[in-house]
Amino acid sequence: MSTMSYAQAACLALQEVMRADANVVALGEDLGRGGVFGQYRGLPQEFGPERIIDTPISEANIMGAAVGMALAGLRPVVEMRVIDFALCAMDEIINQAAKNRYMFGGQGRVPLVARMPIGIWSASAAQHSQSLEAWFAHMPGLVVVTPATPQDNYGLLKSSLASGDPVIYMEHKELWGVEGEVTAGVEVPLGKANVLCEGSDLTIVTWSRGVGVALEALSTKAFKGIRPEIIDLRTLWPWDRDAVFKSVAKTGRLLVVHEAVQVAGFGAEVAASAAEATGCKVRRLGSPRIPVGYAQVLENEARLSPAKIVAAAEALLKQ
Amino acid sequence: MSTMSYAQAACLALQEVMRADANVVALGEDLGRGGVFGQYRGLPQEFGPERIIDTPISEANIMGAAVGMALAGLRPVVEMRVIDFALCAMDEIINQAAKNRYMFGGQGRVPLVARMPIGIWSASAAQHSQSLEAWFAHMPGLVVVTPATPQDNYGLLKSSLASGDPVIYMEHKELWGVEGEVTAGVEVPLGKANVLCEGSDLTIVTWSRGVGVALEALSTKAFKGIRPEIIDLRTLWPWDRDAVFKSVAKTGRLLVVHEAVQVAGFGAEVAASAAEATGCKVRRLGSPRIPVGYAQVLENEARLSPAKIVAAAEALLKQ
Amino acid sequence: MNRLTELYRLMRRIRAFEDAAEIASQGGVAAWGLAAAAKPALVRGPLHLSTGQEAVAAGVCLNLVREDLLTSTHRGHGHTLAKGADPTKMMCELFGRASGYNKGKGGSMHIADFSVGMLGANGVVAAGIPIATGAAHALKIRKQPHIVACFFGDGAANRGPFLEGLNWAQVFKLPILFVCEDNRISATTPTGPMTAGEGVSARAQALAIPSIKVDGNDVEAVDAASKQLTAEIRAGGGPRFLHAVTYRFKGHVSVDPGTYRDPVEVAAALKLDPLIVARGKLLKQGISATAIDAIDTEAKDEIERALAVAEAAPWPDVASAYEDILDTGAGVWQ
Amino acid sequence: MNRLTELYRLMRRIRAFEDAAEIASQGGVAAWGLAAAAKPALVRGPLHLSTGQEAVAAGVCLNLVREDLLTSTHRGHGHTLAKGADPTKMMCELFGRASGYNKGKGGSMHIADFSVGMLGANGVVAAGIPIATGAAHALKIRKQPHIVACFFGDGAANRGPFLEGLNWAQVFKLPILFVCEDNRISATTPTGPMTAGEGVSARAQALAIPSIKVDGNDVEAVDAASKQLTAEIRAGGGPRFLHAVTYRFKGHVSVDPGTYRDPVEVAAALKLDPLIVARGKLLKQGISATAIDAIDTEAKDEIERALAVAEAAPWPDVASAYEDILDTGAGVWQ
Ligand SMILES: Cc1ncc(C[n+]2csc(CCOP(=O)(O)OP(=O)(O)O)c2C)c(N)n1
Ligand SMILES: Cc1ncc(C[n+]2csc(CCOP(=O)(O)OP(=O)(O)O)c2C)c(N)n1
Ligand SMILES: [Mg+2]
Ligand SMILES: [Mg+2]
Repeated sequence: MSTMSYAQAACLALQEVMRADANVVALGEDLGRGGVFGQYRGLPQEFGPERIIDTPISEANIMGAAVGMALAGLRPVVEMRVIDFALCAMDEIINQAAKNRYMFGGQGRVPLVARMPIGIWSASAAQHSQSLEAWFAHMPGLVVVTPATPQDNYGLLKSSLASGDPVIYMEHKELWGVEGEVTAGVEVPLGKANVLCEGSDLTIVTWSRGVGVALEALSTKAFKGIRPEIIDLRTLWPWDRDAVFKSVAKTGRLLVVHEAVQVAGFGAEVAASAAEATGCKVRRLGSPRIPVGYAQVLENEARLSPAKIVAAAEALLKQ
Repeated sequence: MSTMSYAQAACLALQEVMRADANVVALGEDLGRGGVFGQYRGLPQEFGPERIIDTPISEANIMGAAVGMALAGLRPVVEMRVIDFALCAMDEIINQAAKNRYMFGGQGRVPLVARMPIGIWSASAAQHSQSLEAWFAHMPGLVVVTPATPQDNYGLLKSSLASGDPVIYMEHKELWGVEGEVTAGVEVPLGKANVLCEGSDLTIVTWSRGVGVALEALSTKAFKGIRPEIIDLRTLWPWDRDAVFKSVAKTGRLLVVHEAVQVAGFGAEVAASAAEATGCKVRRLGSPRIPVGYAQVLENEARLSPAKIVAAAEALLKQ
Repeated sequence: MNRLTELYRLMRRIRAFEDAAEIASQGGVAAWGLAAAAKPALVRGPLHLSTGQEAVAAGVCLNLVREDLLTSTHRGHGHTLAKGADPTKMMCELFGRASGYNKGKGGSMHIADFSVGMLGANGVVAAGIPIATGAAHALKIRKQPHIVACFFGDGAANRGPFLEGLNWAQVFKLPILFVCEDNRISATTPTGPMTAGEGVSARAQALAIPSIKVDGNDVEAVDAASKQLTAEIRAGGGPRFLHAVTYRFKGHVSVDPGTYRDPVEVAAALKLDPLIVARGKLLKQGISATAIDAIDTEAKDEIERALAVAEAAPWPDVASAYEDILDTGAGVWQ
Repeated sequence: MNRLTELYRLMRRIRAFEDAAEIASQGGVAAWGLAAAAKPALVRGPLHLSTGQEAVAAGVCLNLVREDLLTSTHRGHGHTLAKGADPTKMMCELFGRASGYNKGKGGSMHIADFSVGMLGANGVVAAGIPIATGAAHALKIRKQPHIVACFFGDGAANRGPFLEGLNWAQVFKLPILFVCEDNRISATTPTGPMTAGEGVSARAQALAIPSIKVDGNDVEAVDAASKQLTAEIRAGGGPRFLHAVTYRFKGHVSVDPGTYRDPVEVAAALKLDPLIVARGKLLKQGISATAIDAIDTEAKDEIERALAVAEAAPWPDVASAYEDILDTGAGVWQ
């Protein structure tokens, strides 16, 4: 066990897998210098330009090539830099990667991991701050992963690299520098949530950056008398319905929290599923349906905060 | 009032607007021959190649050019042929069209209508059958329209062309040939649902192709003793929360029906919103999370049917 | 069998396949102003026929070996057959049967036989280009001595992935043959006026990819150029480009009457049918008309048998709709 | 004022703006291995400086009139200023203030002044190309006698929209000047090895778009080429292409130390500073050093005033976060 950052944890996972399997390669812009967030640091030195591949600025071809690589026996890790640029590669992700196995009747498999960092970070405004996990959860053929801690970024990346199907792997840009204990060798299975604290008044389901904000509310005692059970979903597809339903069976109330826009966000799926399955009371907290603004005061409107979570929890208790 | 098809109704709306406003143009592949679904028939003859513009196969540039045209004073209608190809233009739709007004602080406006037909049709399989309305509903800056009848296709297209903001206009491919009465001059406002039949046992909210299927269940008396209130949402953003909440206040139960994949579909938004606001019982009926298969038996698994709607309604009543 | 006979036989088999599929599709797709037939057609989905373009598929693919890879377009039957696929399993797929290559999940637009390196037709114009590029990149990284053939239409050359893929292939010096099957039309739109400059070859050359332009209806010309280009690629020369000019005899899809085309142009093109051209050459080489007719009959018979098998073949199970999708989380809930 | 003096003054104003913005941004973005400063920087967001590239913005834009349109890149301050924007409103935007061009909603990456035809910087590489093409298409359809200048970097020429936009512009013979600001690097990656063939000019020429390549650090050369090309465009000649080779003095963003670059290369490039080059020419023309220094001082003073105004300017209201978004459905709920 050692202390490392969320970015370093990803490097470690990838390094281990690349050492074990010569068919694992990574491709994307600026990878040769370790990636702009340091999330490939050290790997170019160890594995060289044939396996940590610097590419032309051409997201469509990066993603499409990864599909071809996967079909021809490699296990590519695709770097999209930020999810906003993955919008330049949507045909390749959706029509080509996600549907390949099904549409060709199982003749081929596309075992790729597409990393596309999400979230608000450093006043990057409308075109560099999006969180689009709901889109991919909606899409047949894709696994959707949203790690919240260094340990999970290590463990979920390893599980994703072992998936035989395309994984949309969404790191949160504000988490790169977050440090934590990481035990090498501990994989985190896809589809298993993490119950972070037990409680009786309501269940808070969140993921990615939302986890830290919810825990901050808890540790600063902002919830006052309220005792929430907090669950980190970790993967959005498959998502751990059992864990969530078990918790709401106890608390009777579900609050889903995410940084993504609330309207048609993945919180709607979790809330609707829980309401259908258990009849519990539900509430969501997500960003208003506005682009992320540049000035701090505007950006904050689209950001989660402990205060917003507590207010939503209080409202749910009165609902 | 006259009888015409859903495709002809769109032609009529566009013709009227193009006659009234020289700044309205349409652009896309094969438009010069009236569009592959006949949805521009007659217009090339009347307005010529400068206003009904045949373009190279280049969806990204078609959509991006429309943004530039809109900024420079035109009101473009963009044809994407099927929504699946709009995936080749996602950066242009999301990062450029949707965010422009906000991100530039209101300096510019992007009054374009992007037509991107959705839905299962004629054994077109995984890459030509998608319904992605939930994606656009999730995206700040976009209006989302899903007409279900010839009259609505006429009236909603006219309202969309009058919108000062980008509209994602999703016709359903299986509706092109459907005939109905159309009264010219009757515009259908954005954001107003259509209550198609009154009922007391449950509220069925649907849109696009789902409307005809629900009405078929009704007219064939498949619901037996159940009396549903059926609502066509017509536009998904803004959507008519008042109409839906008013109805569920009466029925206490909400079934949302759509052809799109159920997981993280727009049904989740409607169901979650209703559960939050009214505490009613909710249920969703959408496609399983699989790509649309080619063979009839496979395709049918992803299709709505009256029987599926009735079964879901019965399940909701027992829920 | 001499080379031209072999090329001719392959073209004839493709033609027989396309003709049979065309008939089986009548009344299928309800588009182009036509209603669907009352009785469902045997081929229900959109069918893009390569009738008239057989020389490109045959001339290129006889220069490939089984381990070479291939990506195709929406108009992919010819490439699939030429790469070595079984027409019976192809026809089963077009008929939506469980015994088709894709178990009835894909149909014509997604015809594929991964076992012979045919990585799929594609419903999205130009989408095969990045995939082919990546496959070639994998061959290079994995040090496999094979190449990729990447087919696309003239219309595809105006889409972004054309630039991105060709640039990439040249930057990484990949073993890939780009083949532009230039039938001079994109659905209902003549491609010329939509295409700036001297066309596809000039674009390839601007990326320093050597290119040859050939009469795509002359199968010997296609064969000769492919022979040269594939040899250069196999020798480590990096990507090459083949621009083959041909003509689409049918509408964009099988139910499209193609009325937007000038009948004079069509009539002239039909005279340059690659099968007529090749037959003339065979006769000149001293091959007898009877021998050629025998090839024709054999090809038709093969496809007749395929049709019969396909028509009798079983439909997919409903359960199979939920197979060939994610393992992770599968069986838990859909 | 003679032409070169005018060009020099504009370059100097851009340089002064960039230098001031750079200082104001220190400790802003936490990236490139650096932590964010304890005290928030005045410019919080990513700042892509055009320091060293001023000759391209100046040389092109002095050939434009106010009604001409312009699209820019992530590195857009120079273009914006050169198109006639007010540096105070620009600085206010970088500082995230309500009085900025975008009311604090966009920041540096979305700097724009629509009132002078500057339709925006863009956070997505190459995304301005289709927008510029469409704007030019609108000018043509609306029979307006103006043109569009479309700026992009060398890295952008490998993205699909480059092909799609240039092809489109030539197909429709649109009034547009494409300007490739070739600083030979794409973020941390040298562009050369990622670019096949002879580069951007060859690509433009393959699309039959006439192209001129110039020393992008020689503002007179840029001006002369732009003069010629814009005249041809205004005369109805269709699109033209300018390839201007220059150098990025700073890191990719203001907080990037750029350690991945060879210091020898950087040192050599700094000697070719377009301001030094132009100053030398001015002196040769007989303009006095004092006169030139006065221009420099004036430029710095202007930007000092802009900084002071920006620092004192009010923040946006929270309410404004919900403005400049859909009218339809607005006021109903978010
Ligand atoms: C990205 C995309 N845009 C549009 C279409 C619709 N479409 C199918 S085939 C076709 C024409 C393609 O022309 P070309 O590449 O020359 O191929 P051909 O049909 O002539 O073989 C079009 C526009 C598509 N499938 N994909
Ligand atoms: C589509 C896309 N991919 C990647 C990025 C990240 N990015 C920002 S600037 C840049 C380099 C661009 O190089 P170039 O076009 O030469 O412009 P320069 O920065 O040199 O001015 C990259 C890769 C982006 N903004 N958009
Ligand atoms: Mg063609
Ligand atoms: Mg550059």
